[in-house]
Amino acid sequence: MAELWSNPAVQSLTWALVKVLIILQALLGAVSYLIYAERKICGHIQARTGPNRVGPFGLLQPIADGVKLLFKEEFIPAQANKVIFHLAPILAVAPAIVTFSVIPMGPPPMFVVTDINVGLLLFLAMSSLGVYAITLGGWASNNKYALLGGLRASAQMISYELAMGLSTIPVILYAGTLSLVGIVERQGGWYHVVTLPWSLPGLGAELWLPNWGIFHWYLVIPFVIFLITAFAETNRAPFDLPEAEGELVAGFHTEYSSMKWALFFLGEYMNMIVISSIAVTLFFGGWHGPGLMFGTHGWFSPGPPWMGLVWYLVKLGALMFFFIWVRWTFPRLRYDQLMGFGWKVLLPATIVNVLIAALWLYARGAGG
Amino acid sequence: MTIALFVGFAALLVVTSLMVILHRNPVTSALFLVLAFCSLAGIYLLLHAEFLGMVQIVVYAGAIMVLFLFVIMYLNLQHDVESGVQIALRRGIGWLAGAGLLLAGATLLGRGLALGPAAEVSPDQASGNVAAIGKALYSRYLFPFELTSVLLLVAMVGVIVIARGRARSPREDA
Amino acid sequence: MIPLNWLVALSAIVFTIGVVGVLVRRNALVIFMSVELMLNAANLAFVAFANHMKSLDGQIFVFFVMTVAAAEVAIGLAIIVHLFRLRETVFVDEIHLLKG
Amino acid sequence: MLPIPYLTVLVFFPLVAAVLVAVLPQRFERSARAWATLAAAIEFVASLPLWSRLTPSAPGFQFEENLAWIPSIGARYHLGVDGISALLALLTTLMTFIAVLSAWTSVERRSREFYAMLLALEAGMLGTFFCLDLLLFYVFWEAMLIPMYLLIGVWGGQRRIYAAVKFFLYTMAGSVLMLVAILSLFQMQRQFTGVPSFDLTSFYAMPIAPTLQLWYFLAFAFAFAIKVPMWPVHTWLPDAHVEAPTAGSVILAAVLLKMGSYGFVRFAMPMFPNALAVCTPTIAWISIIGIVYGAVVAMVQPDLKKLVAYSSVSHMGFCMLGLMAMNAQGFAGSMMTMLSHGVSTGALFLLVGVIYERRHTRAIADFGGLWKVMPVFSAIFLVVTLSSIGLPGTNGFVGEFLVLLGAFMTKFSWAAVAATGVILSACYMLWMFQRVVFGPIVHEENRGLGDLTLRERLVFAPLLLLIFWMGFMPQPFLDRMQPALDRTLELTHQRAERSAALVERAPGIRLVSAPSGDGGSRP
Amino acid sequence: MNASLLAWIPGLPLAAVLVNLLLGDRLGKKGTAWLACGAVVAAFALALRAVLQLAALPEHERHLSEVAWTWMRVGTFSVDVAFLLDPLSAVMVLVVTGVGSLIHIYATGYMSHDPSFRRFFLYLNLFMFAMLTLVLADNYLLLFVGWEGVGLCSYLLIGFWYERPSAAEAGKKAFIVNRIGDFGFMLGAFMLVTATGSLQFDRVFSAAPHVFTAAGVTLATLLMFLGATGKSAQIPLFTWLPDAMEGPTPVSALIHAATMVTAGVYMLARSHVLFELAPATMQVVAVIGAATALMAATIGLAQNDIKRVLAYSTVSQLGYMFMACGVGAFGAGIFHVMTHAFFKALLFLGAGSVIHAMSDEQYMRRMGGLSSRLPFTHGTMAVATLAIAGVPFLAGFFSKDEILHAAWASGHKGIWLAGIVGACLTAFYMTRLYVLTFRGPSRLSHEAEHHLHESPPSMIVPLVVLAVLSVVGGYVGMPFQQGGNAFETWLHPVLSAGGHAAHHEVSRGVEWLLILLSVGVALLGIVLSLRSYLWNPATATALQTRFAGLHRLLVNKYWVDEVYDAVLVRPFVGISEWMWRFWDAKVVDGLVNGVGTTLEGGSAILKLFQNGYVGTYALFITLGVIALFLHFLR
Repeated sequence: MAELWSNPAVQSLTWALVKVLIILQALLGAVSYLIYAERKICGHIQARTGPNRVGPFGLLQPIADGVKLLFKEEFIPAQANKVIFHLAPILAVAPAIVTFSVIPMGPPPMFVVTDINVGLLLFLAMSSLGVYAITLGGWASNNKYALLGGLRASAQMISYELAMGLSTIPVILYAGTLSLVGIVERQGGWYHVVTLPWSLPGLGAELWLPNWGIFHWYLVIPFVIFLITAFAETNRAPFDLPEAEGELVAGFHTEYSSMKWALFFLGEYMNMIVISSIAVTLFFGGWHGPGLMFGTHGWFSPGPPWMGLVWYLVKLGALMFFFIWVRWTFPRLRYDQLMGFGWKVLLPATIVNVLIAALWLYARGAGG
Repeated sequence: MTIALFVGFAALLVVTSLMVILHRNPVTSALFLVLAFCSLAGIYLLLHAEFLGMVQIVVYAGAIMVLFLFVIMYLNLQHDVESGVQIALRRGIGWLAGAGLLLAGATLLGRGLALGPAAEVSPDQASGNVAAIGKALYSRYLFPFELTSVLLLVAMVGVIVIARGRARSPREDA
Repeated sequence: MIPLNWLVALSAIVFTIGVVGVLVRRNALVIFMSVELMLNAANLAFVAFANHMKSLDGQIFVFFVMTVAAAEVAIGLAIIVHLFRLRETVFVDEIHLLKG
Repeated sequence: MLPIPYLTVLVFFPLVAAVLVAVLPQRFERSARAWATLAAAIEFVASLPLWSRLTPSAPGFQFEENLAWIPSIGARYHLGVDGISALLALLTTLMTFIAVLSAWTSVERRSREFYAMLLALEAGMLGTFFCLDLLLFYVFWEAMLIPMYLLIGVWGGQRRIYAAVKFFLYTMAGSVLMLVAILSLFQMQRQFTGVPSFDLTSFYAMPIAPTLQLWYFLAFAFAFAIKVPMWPVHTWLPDAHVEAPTAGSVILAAVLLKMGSYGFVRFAMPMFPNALAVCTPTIAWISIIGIVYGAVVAMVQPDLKKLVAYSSVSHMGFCMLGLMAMNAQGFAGSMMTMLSHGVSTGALFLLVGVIYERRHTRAIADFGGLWKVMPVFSAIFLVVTLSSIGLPGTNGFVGEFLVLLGAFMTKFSWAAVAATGVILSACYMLWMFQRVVFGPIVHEENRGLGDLTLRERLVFAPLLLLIFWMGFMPQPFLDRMQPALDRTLELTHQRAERSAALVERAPGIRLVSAPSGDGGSRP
Repeated sequence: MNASLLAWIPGLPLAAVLVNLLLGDRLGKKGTAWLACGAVVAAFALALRAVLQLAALPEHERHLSEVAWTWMRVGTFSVDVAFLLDPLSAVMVLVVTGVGSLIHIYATGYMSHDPSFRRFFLYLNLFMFAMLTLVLADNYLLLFVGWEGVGLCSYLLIGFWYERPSAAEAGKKAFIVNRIGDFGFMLGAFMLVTATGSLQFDRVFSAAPHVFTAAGVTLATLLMFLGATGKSAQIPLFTWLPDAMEGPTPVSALIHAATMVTAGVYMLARSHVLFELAPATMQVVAVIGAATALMAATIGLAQNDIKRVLAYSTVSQLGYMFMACGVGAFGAGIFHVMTHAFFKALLFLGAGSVIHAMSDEQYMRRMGGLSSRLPFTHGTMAVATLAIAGVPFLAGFFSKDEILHAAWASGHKGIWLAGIVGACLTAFYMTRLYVLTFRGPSRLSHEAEHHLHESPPSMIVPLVVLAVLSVVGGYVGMPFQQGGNAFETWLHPVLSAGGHAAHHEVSRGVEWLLILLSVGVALLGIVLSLRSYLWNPATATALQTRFAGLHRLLVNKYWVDEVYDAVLVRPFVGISEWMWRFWDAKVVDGLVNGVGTTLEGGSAILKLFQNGYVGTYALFITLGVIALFLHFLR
């Protein structure tokens, strides 16, 4: 047993296992409470209060839902392809969890499960696998609405996946590496924005901003596009055509019940968390705290390592709120508008943006 | 450690490939193919071709197989019926040919390719794979790269023309 | 490190499975998938040798193969769909007349 | 010697005339035949210097023209004429003139193209006789086929397509073999002398190992045998003749058949003497079989033209036997047979054409008792039949006698069996003559037949004159052909020794330092 | 004394032919007649002048030769158109031109009312030209030209009345049989050329003894003899002569009695040097001559057509001539040729005038008792019959006796015996002919009776002249003159050149005995014939019934024709039919067309592989790959 432990490979393996378990539990908990949060916020947006019966302020609602779903009756449609019918929900959840393995929640080595140099690509790969869940789910449930919903969803996700991939390129250009940890480290520190003509007394004319992605002018549009595609990828808000209640009943998971349906739901929210954490990593400087610097001094405190995690969670929460907020404010897009917007507007925009970013960086690189 | 992984992935690959051609239902074969691609991506990673691994999943598993599934579902293909003597004959011959091919390949392999052990790869290469590919792609292989873009364009145009079919092909409304 | 012979053997096996798939199956789509299998077997061999020779050319070539494969699948599927529209069937041995 | 490039003019004038006749506008359709006859007449007159200005005894070839044609492979536009080819060329021009003259009434539709084809055919034939460059020879050899094919194919009888295709493919098959031989010879020649050339004289100079010669000889011999036609490969001739229009079959019989034997004399025999020595008995016996077989089969032919066709096979058998006798008499006899067969068989076909024009049938049974109705025709028919039988005093006899004499000198048995051909020819010709001309008039249609018109008599006059001239005074012809034939014979023997000498010197070794300069040769 | 006129002897008839051809009908009957006869008579005059010139020359260099132009000169071999007049050819020329002109004159009368009068004389003149060339030729090739020319003319003249299919058939038969003979002659000539290098008579004869091997000369002479049998209608190739009677009678007289048929004998006599070198051939000639004589004579007994009888008698007499040559007495042979020409021509012309009178009736059974109605014909015919029978003091007797004497002298007893028997038979059937036509009851049909009239003078004069000649002709060769008979001495320089046959002298007594014997036999024949046909006709029918089988055999001419037809002609036609239908059409053509069909078949099979199944194509690709692997494995 002793020499077993001395082997570094085994050590890193066990340490990775521990981290995975932690993340898994954290995620399950976060998702259930995210659902709860969504229902609460949606309620307040619609001037009503969300669930507050179960436990104080309804905090125990998610647990109640979970237990309810556990005991609901399993129902498999006739002539449906049983294997695929069961496979679909699993495929919804699996890719999301895998992406978490590369997301840096805090300064390495503590808060990063693993750091591979193609982290971003892994994310893109896993997001593309997400399509299967919906497609298969729709098809396997042998139901016309489900099939149509599945096909629509897969078409939508494929189209927007393209735009999402391209919108991350300016960040890569800026960061110079595909590894997420590298990108976040690149976003540390400050960068001189502009020297104002008039200097504030005692602060000097220099305006310094934190090095986050969002603050670079050429990364703003990619962030917006990334955000839009994020909505599309997770089938939320304006793009939630697949399970549009009105037309297609519950979309691809009409036939699903109890635990399988729950898995779908879990998958959806987990995707939401993943995509927003990627957004945070790429554009909001990951575990770097904010800080303002003006003139020669500013408030910036690196703080201890776990502070990075706090900053990460705060930014994540903000984005989550934004997701939920958008969901209950924007109307659903028609399918042709959806596809048209994806191909005719987003795609060209991202390409142009990549061009601008590349030119600017080249000029600055050559200049600087 | 990597050997074990490799054997695992290889076994997975072979089994899934076999299942692809053996299974009657096209959808199941498609899914097995996806699994095969993923195991292949894994092997790429083991061979330090991370970029390819990821691209493999994005392109093959993510895009191509979705197309396949899309078409299978669109055409609503049911269980393949493979009956009749003529078909059995052809299957038999097919398997025989395959065996022959394998046999020939094996003997060739056994006799010919003693290329010696793979060269020890330098650790620093880990981060550079994607960068190196990028650099090579845009320097030495720029022309082929542009060519592939033209190819894809042509393919797109082709697909659109074919898919749209003739303006009022009689069977359009069927 | 993974010995080259194994890799090439694996590639050969997968390739053969692809070939058998093409020969044996009647469904055009499955044949198409087998072709993909064959292509990937080739890619595997490429990567194996690229790794062995410590040069990137193999990998880049796999990249090109993938693009070609993608184009091919696109067109292939379009044709199959069109064919299905004309002949109501996807079985290859029922599509052997030039008429129609 | 002449100021202008005489031979080229001779060859290409009919070609030009052919084109002009062909493009005559529609309203000149009627007068096309007049123009064509004029052209043929001019051509004949133009070819007369071949007779008068030719100095037979001069060695080598006369009226020579030698221009670079395809320099890269050394193919030269090399024309020349000697005793043999001059006489044959004269025969060609004369027979074409007569054929054109005879075809005035027989051709109704597309007559302009018909005459154009005849003239083009003449150009092809003259070209073949004159050229001394193997490639050029092959070109003309093939060019000759096309007009003949069209003549048979377009203006022929019922089964003309079959006959035309058969004729074309048969000859083509043979000549393709020859082409292969020519090319490999060219290759050997280039290695041997280093200078690429298709020139005949250079091939004459190059010794070839006897074993190799055999293959070349067989290739050439096969091509020419088809053309002669020799016994086993003759079946195209009856079909071609039966289906060809009169003028076409006249030229086919009069000249095209001579191509084969001319080919033997000019190319096959001198170039591969050792192989020739080996094959002489076989070819001799084949030609003898040809003689007897041709006569025997001709005996029972119901169709006049087929009968004459088979008689051609028999006569050409004589011709080849003469060549195989390998002595002065044999060669002279063969050459005389070629000329006399050209004249007499040409006349025979014209005669058959005359009655075919009147009765539109070629079956012998449909005729009988023509003497009463067409005395002049019958008289001419009699004379031509006698010439064809080889009655002494007519041209047939001189050739046959010399051939048999030559054959006899070489081998008694050859002449003995071949001589039976003399009897057989008498049998079938006279039996045919009797059924056609003698006897009472059985069919009413024959009663009203008109005798020969002036034009038709004009056609036959020169032929009859030639028949008797060659019969009684053959010496002018013999004088002209003699030296050339002797030279060929002597060349054959001389080359035989030189090539044979190669064998002793272990053919494989390439003698770089050979003093005599002729060097070794490729094994 | 220019000898250039020799060429004009054959030249004159040729000129006549050309003039006749060119002027054509404008001449009219009279004109053509005068032209034709004039030419021949002029030729006779020229010949006579030349012969006189020849006689004037001393004995040993008695020959006039003249070269017209070189005919063929190829390598060493050369032959030219040259004419030679020596005692032998002198005799022949005189006979040919003499008898020829008489027959021409006769023919003008005989053919006077024939529509194609002009064409007849055209052929006749052409024949004269050919015969004269043959006789005056100075080498074998020119002789051969004449030889075939004569054959041609006989073909034309026999088939003169071409409307009659039998005439045309007879013409063709004559020509082909002659051609077979010529085939032999040609091969013989070739042997001469190969051996002696030339065909010129004197050069051949001088070179022959030391160049030829025994077998070679025998074969050569045998072949030439084959030619002679063809031309002179001997045993194997005689069948054409009886059928040749289809032609007009003057033709029969001229060609089939006087001139053409004797060409064979002349050729033998001319090349006696060669024949003497080959005793075996001499033996064959003698035997065949005797056999033909006997066989023809026997057939002659039973014939009822007047011209057929004469034809067979000619064949028989020719047999005698060959018998003479066979035993080495070429002189006697030629002498018999001359005498036979006279009386046989006379007989034919007589028969001709009988037929003319009886308006073309040739069947003896329907004649009889004409002696009073046709006095001149009867008279001359009687003389000729006696002459041919061998009655003493007439031409026939001398020449036949000469032959018998020579036969006996040369030790061929068997041959002599055949000769004697033949003589008796000849006498018998000639008298039978004479009796049946002139003597006995008149069996004429009524309208024949009505038209009976004596021939015009133009026919009678030649008859009379010939009668005189057939009486006087004999004395030229009368035996027991001081230097041997005149005829022998005249021919001596030519015939003595070669080694003489074993000719042992016969005592004068034996000679007289032989003469008496032959006369006796002749008289016996005449008496027997008179008895059975004139005095006691019943015996003829009795004889026929008793020897019915023999009679039928003779009437049918030993079925020789039928045998030839069955053995040679029909199988030959059968073979050629088979060769054409089966061999040419099926085998050779089959092969050629076969190539086409096999290609078609092959392509049909290959077509199966292109069946549209994508699966099969994939399979082939895989098999291809496997093959590639296997290739690399080795």
